[in-house]
Amino acid sequence: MSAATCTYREAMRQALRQALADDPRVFLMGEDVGRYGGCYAVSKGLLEEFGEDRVRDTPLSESTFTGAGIGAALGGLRPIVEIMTVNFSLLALDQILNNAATLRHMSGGQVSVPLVIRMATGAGRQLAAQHSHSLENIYAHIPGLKVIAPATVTDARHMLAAALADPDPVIVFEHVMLYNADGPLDAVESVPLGGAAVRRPGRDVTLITYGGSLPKTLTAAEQLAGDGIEAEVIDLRCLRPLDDATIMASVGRTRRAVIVDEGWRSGSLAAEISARIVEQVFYDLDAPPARVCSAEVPIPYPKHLEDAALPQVDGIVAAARGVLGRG
Amino acid sequence: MSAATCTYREAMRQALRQALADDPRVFLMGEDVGRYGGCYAVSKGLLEEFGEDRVRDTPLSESTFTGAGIGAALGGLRPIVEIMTVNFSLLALDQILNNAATLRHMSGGQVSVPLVIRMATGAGRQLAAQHSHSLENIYAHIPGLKVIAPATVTDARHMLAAALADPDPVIVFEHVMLYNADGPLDAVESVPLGGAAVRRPGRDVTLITYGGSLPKTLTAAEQLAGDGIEAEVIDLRCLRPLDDATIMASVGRTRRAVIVDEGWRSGSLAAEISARIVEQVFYDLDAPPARVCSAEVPIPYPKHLEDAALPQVDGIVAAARGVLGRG
Amino acid sequence: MAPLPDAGTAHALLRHMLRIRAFEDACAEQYSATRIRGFLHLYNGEEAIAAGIIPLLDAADAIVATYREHGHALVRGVDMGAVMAEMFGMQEGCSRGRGGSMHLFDAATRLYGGNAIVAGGLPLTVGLALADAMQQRPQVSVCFFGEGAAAEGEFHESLNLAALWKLPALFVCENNQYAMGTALARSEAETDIHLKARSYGLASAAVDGMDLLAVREAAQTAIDHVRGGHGPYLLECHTFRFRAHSMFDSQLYRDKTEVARWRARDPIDLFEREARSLGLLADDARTALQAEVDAEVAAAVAFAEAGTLEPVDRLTHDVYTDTPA
Amino acid sequence: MAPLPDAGTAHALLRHMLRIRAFEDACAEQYSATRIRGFLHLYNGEEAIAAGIIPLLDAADAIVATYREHGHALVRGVDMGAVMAEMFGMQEGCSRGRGGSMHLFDAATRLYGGNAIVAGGLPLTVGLALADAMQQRPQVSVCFFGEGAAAEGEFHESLNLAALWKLPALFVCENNQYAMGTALARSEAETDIHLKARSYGLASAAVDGMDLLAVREAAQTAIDHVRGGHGPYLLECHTFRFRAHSMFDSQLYRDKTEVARWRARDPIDLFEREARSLGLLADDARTALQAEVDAEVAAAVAFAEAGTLEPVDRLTHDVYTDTPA
Ligand SMILES: Cc1ncc(C[n+]2csc(CCOP(=O)(O)OP(=O)(O)O)c2C)c(N)n1
Ligand SMILES: Cc1ncc(C[n+]2csc(CCOP(=O)(O)OP(=O)(O)O)c2C)c(N)n1
Ligand SMILES: [Mg+2]
Ligand SMILES: [Mg+2]
Repeated sequence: MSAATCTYREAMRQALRQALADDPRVFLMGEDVGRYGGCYAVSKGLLEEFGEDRVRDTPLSESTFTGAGIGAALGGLRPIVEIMTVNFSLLALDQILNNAATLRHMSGGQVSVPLVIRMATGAGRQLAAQHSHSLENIYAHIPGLKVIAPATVTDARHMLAAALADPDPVIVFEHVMLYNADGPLDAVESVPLGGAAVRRPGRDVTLITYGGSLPKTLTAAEQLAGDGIEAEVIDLRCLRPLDDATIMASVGRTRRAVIVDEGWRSGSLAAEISARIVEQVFYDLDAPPARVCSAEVPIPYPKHLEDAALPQVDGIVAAARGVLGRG
Repeated sequence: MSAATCTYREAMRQALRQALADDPRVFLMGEDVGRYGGCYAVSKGLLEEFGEDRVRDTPLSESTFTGAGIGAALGGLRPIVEIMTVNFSLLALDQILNNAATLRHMSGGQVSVPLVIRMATGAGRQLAAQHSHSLENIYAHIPGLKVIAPATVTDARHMLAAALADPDPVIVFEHVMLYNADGPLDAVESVPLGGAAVRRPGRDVTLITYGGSLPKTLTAAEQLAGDGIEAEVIDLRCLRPLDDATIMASVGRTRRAVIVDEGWRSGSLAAEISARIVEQVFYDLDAPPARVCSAEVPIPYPKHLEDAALPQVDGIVAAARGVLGRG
Repeated sequence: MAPLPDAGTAHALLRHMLRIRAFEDACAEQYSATRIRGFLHLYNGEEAIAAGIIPLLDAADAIVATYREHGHALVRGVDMGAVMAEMFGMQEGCSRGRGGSMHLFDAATRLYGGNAIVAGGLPLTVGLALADAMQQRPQVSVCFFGEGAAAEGEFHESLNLAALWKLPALFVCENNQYAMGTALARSEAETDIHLKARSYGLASAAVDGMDLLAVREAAQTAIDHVRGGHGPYLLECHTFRFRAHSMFDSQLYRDKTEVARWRARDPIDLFEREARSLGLLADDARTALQAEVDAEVAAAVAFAEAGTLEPVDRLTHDVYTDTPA
Repeated sequence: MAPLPDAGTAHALLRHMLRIRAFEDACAEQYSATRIRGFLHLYNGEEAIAAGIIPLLDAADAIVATYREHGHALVRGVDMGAVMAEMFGMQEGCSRGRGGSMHLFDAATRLYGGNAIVAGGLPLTVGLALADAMQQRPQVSVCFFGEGAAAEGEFHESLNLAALWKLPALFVCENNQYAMGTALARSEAETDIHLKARSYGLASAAVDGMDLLAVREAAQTAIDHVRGGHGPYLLECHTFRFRAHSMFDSQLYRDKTEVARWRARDPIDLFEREARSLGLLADDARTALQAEVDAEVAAAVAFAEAGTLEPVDRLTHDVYTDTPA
């Protein structure tokens, strides 16, 4: 099925371009998405192609341009709001939680908020403690939102369209370490918004992950295979709602699970997945699900400490061996 | 030990009064804490007693007066910032996460932020979807913060002093349904900041909870006792760091756990506790830990729907019976 | 500039104000009777603002208001029974009973809430105006907010963005002098809210919010400006709430003489007097209208009382649009 | 008003600027050599602001800056070696290597960061000023921030709160015309940032930020105002960054002629010329200073190169104050 390869950034840009071309209600708005081409160069060229009306540079006002995205969605448009990174999205969290996620239910179903909010997430570029957060679980905790984390080039290319087609607010997390990653762009027309994907089949242990940790987890699975351990790798793709069926089918079979999540360990999405596994397939488990998460520290600048703070291949391998009693 | 009874509100007010009286560096700042006496009347009378310098009404500017609290702490004071409710605290979350929680580590240990932030939390007063959140897990997820949830009159009376004595930022959650609750004020001089408390001993099942769910959980334990089920009730008191030792000692003994948490279920603190239990005492468990959480909806206004959305005694009893196989 | 209203209009305007006043008083009663719960922010004293502005809007214009929005909903044409039923938590309410007093919605008249996060409605309004502008619709989006909201960062951000993009938004500051217990001078270093518009090159004005005709005139100017494509506008209306912030508070934060001074300028009385002196209103018009309005309120209460509760099994419906109905 | 500096001071001021310039150029080199990583925001072109203001402060005054703060740290007296080591991620760095370029801290000189959330430093400054005021200390807290920050809500909230409480805070807007790729006129409806002070009844001024003596004079006025108990002050300095926003960007968002126009007003050259013409500086002073400064920079790089990495087992230390050392 692989027709070609491209970078994640290029795939995302194609997705944006197509969205803008296909639907006049779609527009992109955020800091430096236009002239500058996006802080991670994702939207480069789109201003020139679609003009200032459709590709809008905003002032530094996260709360207001996000809230304006909500209002524009109420007004019949299909806004794509880019918040440069999840770190700054806290400034807009009130709007996202108290308005975007809430308006429909609170109004008795009278209004919908068809809004897409994209943001970069994660560490690995030595950007230190105010630029390296993985706060996915804060968003995955909020009813009324859908939360996705495309981890492959193909998902980057197609999940945006699925998000735009959804009538409700969708948060899109793009891990900063994926932008430069090259990968196959599968010759598909679309991908669904929800549903996890089994990225590698295996029978001995299930490794569950998403976003920027997928490549590391696949590498870990390779290494484990060298040891005769066949790990199944699940890419969650959608963090809210979670695809329990795919997870439980796998863990029910492998009887062992490791969850890899770049969020801080305490209160992480990994905890939610662990809790669900135990609630749903407890009696099938041969070992408690293990978590590989970030250390509970503000992510430091120097490479050796940043590396030490984040989930790494070694840690994933060790955790998998641990749940297999081969630690 | 019970010397007297008073309301939770009165206990908290006494705690504030003592803090202001004992340490000239302490001051209280927030919306309507002065003239109005606090939106939940907690600080009534303090302005008159301590004056405008020590009890400061702020404009509606959550981000800035919280950030000013951080700066004042850097400058040698011991601010107590009141954010009316956790619902509005999202406007200040950037300051709390990116500054209060981060400055010490990021500066290589050069500065501390001895700041206390109090906020009301929770539902039950029919205040609808923008005033009823329980977002404790968002805060409990953040390294650099300590998070407490006094649930008894005695804890309300004394945990504030412990929080102020701590050199790092402490978030204090006060559940709105507790303010009017009367309870014994134990004749103690102080209580520790950390450490869970066993509020009721029992051998059959451990019920783990905190804050506004404690009274409901104790009532459920009473009902269970009527059925011959002896439930141990743990009040977490401190949500970050969690007191694993107390939890595991209990669950290791009872072999069964139910976690009661008013937060939305997915991504809840209850998930973290479930994950820890499984990680630490998996082989002692006779059943998977169960969670009783809020329904994943913006909390609606009408009483029957609000009640249906929140953890209730019946649901706790049913969950306990469920993990005992007596569902 | 708005011409003086004709007699029919004057009648209608008085009626709007009387409806609000009677409705709010009924709400207070129903709150005491524990049929209304939660917070309840009444609009008594501020009627001339909603009544002065909203009738000047087109049906397709959009409105965003605060938790103190009963009056806006009523003037906008939301059925009084549906509003009262909402406060009773009945599914016949305008938000299906889920929102209560603070969250009145009505998609049909483009009332986008009832927003209870102070200043939270301003960005929404900017977006609604943006949607109109981008779709070349000649609409105005109006945001009502209290003077307390002017201290929030979103006030600053929203006025800047609206001005920068020349959006058709009208920002109406209902300056009732207090944010809960905090007097304006204790929360703003510069208490003339409309002057803050200069920071954004925004057109603005201040008006006596107790004087319905003055509000109406200022609003017409503002709406013409916005609809004419000249960008957003900030209109500050000086007013006063006659009751407590929410249902109960001891009001120790304000002086009885201050309250009395404002009460002496009751917007309903002021307008009635002026309209009569202008010959726009018969001497017994108010009495007749009052009877009419009281009957409407009584019917609204009856409607709410006869309301039904949303079935509990619908609790999770409409969290998402595709939730099975 | 500040008197003209004497010859010694002029010498010191030129030295400050040359140190910054040389340091920043060295950073760029070290970045290309991959010894510095992450974001790197250089201050070339803006030197006259830090050099014009910071030497006027008391040792006990506090400073909060942004991610573009190397110059501020250097002028404040943080050891150049410790700053370079910080950028190398070495534990000999002024933040133990944990912060990097964006998070320079120095408790000894009351430099409270290096804040990389745009506008995030303003509330901190308000609090630092509040602490001084409440403890009756005669200090000034100075916040440096870019003109991009003026659009954020915290700018509005912080100026209001500081003015309302008459706090001893000096807000210095380093208006370098661009926020990343966004020109001021594309982000602010009113581009005179200092005029926004009117919304808070705040004293303010704008000054040519390329003219060190003008900055110094304006800063002295501002500091005197603040230290004199007259409340906060907003000082806008018009300037320009000569390099890209962070280490690399194609700078397509700005015109080469615009860059050239500003470069022609290089603050170092301007000051050198003026000081010489005033007889404050010998003709060969700059050459001599440059050699001195180059040596200092070389030593700083050597110091950083000789630095050591913080042991990995210390990763979790100082998340909390009581973490075992
Ligand atoms: C962000 C936020 N902070 C605090 C509150 C609590 N609160 C509700 S109304 C109010 C006062 C608002 O005053 P103003 O804007 O003047 O409106 P008014 O009530 O006078 O109409 C406050 C502090 C809130 N709802 N939202
Ligand atoms: C809240 C927030 N939003 C966005 C960013 C990303 N960002 C970093 S610097 C910058 C531009 C800031 O411009 P300005 O305030 O003018 O300062 P300058 O870089 O020009 O010195 C942006 C958008 C950020 N760090 N913080
Ligand atoms: Mg008000
Ligand atoms: Mg700039």
